[in-house]
Amino acid sequence: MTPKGDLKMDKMVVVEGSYAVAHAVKVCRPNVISAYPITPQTHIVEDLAKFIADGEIQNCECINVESEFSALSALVGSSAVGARSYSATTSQGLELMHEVLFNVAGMRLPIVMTVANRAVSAPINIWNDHQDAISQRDTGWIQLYGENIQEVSDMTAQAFKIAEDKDILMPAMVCMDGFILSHVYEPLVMLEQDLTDEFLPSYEPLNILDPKKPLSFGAFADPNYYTEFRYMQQKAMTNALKKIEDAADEFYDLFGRYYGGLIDEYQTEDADIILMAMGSIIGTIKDTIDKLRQKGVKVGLLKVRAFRPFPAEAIRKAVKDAKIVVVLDKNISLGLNEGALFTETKSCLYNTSNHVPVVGYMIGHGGRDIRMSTIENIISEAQEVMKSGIKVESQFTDLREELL
Amino acid sequence: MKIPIGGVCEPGTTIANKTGGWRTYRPVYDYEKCIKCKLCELLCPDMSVFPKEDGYFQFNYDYCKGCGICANECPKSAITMVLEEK
Amino acid sequence: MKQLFVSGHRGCAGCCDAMAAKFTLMGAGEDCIVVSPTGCLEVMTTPFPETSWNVPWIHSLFENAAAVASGIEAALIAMGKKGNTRVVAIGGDGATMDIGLQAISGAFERGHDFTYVCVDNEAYMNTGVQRSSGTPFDASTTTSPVGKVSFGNQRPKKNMPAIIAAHGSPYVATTSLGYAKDMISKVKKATETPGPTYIHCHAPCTTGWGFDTSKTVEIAQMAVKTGLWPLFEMENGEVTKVRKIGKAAPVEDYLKMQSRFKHLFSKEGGAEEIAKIQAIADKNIEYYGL
Amino acid sequence: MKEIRIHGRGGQGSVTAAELLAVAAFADGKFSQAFPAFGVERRGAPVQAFTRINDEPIRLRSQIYEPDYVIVQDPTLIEVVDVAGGLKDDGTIIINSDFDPSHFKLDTKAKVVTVNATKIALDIIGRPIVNTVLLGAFAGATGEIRPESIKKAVKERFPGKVGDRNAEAIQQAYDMMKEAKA
Repeated sequence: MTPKGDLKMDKMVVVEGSYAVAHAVKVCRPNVISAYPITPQTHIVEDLAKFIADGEIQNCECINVESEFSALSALVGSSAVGARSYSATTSQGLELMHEVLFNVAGMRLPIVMTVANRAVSAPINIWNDHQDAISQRDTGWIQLYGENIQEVSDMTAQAFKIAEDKDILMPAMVCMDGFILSHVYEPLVMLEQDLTDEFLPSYEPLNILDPKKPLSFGAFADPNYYTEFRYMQQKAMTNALKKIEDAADEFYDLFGRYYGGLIDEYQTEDADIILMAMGSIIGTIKDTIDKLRQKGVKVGLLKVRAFRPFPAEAIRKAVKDAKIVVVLDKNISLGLNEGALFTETKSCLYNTSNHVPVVGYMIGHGGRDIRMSTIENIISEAQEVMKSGIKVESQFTDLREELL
Repeated sequence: MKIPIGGVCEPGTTIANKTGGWRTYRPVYDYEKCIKCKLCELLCPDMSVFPKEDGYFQFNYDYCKGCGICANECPKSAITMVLEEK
Repeated sequence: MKQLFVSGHRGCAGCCDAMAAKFTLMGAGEDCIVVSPTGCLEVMTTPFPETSWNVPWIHSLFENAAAVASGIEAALIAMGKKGNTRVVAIGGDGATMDIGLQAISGAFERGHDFTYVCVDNEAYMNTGVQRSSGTPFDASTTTSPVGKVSFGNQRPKKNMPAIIAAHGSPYVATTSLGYAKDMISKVKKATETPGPTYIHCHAPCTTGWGFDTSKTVEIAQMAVKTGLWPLFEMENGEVTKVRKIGKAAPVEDYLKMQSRFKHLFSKEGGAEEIAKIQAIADKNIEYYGL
Repeated sequence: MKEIRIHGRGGQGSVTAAELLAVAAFADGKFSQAFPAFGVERRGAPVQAFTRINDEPIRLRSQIYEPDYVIVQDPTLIEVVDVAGGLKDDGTIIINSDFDPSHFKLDTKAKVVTVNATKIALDIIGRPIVNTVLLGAFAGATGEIRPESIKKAVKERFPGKVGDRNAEAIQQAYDMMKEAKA
């Protein structure tokens, strides 16, 4: 594994997570930004609008569209013309884009979008969980999740590089926990323009809308062809597995920062218990692990950075010696009573020789705060499962029983 | 043929699809009546009326679907629709 | 002259969409990028791996053509490639007046430099003749069928040109497949006018309206001659030009040509209904001074 | 790690204060983290904001339940919010008030200090904006942060005269707290 980089405090500044993202987008030199304001994504587009108003992003047009549906639709047009295209949204806005998400992926347009993850209505709720992005998992978008604003900032440049790779050409979502990361102030190294230029070459599309070479985009494919289109998208996703790791490595070589490739591991080497999770909960879990390690509990963390493409092989490898795997999900598939990461982790271990028990906890819905004590409880329940086997496979965490 | 990424299509390629087989009636010119007004060429929804060097027009029966708009709109009734002999 | 829209498309014999696409490109010229929403025109012209288009063309979804056009225009500007390239959206009445209305409103309000051409054949033809907000009063469609207690569609057409004009569009015009040169010159004017411009083309559909394939142009002309489809131009919200029709033909002459209105001539009470349609035409004649 | 909770009312700049504290702490060479108690509250409603300060990078993302320090921007909040809730026994709560600390009957073993930040703000800034003044008081009362760092953070956020006046008010609040401690 690539070693961690040192944090250089003299290069760091304290900024809001949204600003960090907007700045990262700026240095990636987008040509078209199209977004519709929605909490908690607003600060990102406001900061970008200010950059544009101050003339700080050259060769860039910002479209203040009338809906998220049009936000992404406009980028279908701009990306097809060959423009590096960016949007940001969350929750209801992302769900409104649903149809366009498929369209972008199918047309192989490498649009990058920040998703400030938020719960989905009803009841309406503006706080963080991952239901919005998870609900879009089958749309053909690469989905990366960051644990802090440094990672989300760095991931933005990586996402463009991955998406625009000629072997991939698939759109990418950079997921950051709404409010928890979008509204936090903390120190980070903002992406340097010169290093970013070196890391991220200009976008060279395979095909563009051009009167000099008048191609047609978005033709309909009948049953003779449609299957192959789907196969090719899956192949691109498979290619992305390696490219995500390569991008993280190349980023490390240039910038000296590394947060994992498809996954990252923390204290897993000798761990009996391996927790799995995505997003800002990672930090809280790491602190909890440090605390419990002092008490001799052999617990580690498998952080999932890439949810799509799903890093099945990397997960299998990381959990091969674990005695129990505990998956924390900020989402639920209603009717299955499981979170998506749990279901898919179980699925990728089935038909293998590894019969490690896997249990799931749905946690942090609609912004329910996640405390270290909650993680500790989950770990102590996992210790019970190690002794006496699985009694409850998947369950809600922190249910307020008095309300039911 | 390989499917290109994103499924883009090369321009003007439906030309490979000869729609003339759809036709029941075929348009026939009476050049005696034609005044070269070009209306038939302008109105043809299948782009299957072409000018000849002498300024008159001819049909491209590979694509003409036999709709009869040219015959209906011809100001001199220079075009008639006759049943295809199959 | 280079054919910008070629043969081999799968449109019906006598297809109005094909004519409209052809005339639009004759007006817009070669240096343009076309956006089509989902609909007959899209389906019949681009069965992968073929396309009838000899200009760059993109289809994304049913309801987003104007937004896609916005993005194209923005990208051309951002990348310094705008030049004289025209961005033209061509959509049906459903994509324009119903499901895509919000995106169109947004694009016109934002003032993108593009032209939107609505090819209005007055119902959802691609899916099998269901009513849209472009379907005229008393027309029978599969979702506004004639029945024992119904004369068909019970609402008048949505006044789309007025809606676009209210957005402050510098140029809005109606046209008709019955008047090819009118359409070509209006599209040309629209594409040459900076800002968001709009052409609304009346387009008789042989299949959906029920008439012989040879009558597309004739019926379109008849709609204009009765006053049911006035041809006018609006600049910055004001009607500036109207095509005079002289002595108007009675609406019966138009209605009786189409099977979607045939119940008006067979069903009890049909005469009263025809009178209502005549009133619509009379009102147009008076309002526009036809 | 030190955890600070700021109580105020919507519009009083509690979130800004938490952010400035994070910026100032980082200027002092420490890692920091600031975030609001994300809500849909509007102007006037009770709000909270949090700051963490640590020698190591901060990974914890939960809200703050057992703060080391509490800052109360508006003493009327004490009637409606449990401002001292969870405050550590060896912690400090700083209240904007001209009353003596003994005036407030709080359920806490922590040290209670008061500062008339409103008066300082009115005298020096000319408006009753107390968030930055209270940061000066915080620095004086706790020694967790250098007043210069707070002044620098405030001046960066509010350049020009506004920043200068704020800095002056911060210094005065800091001095008053130092004197009271002495």
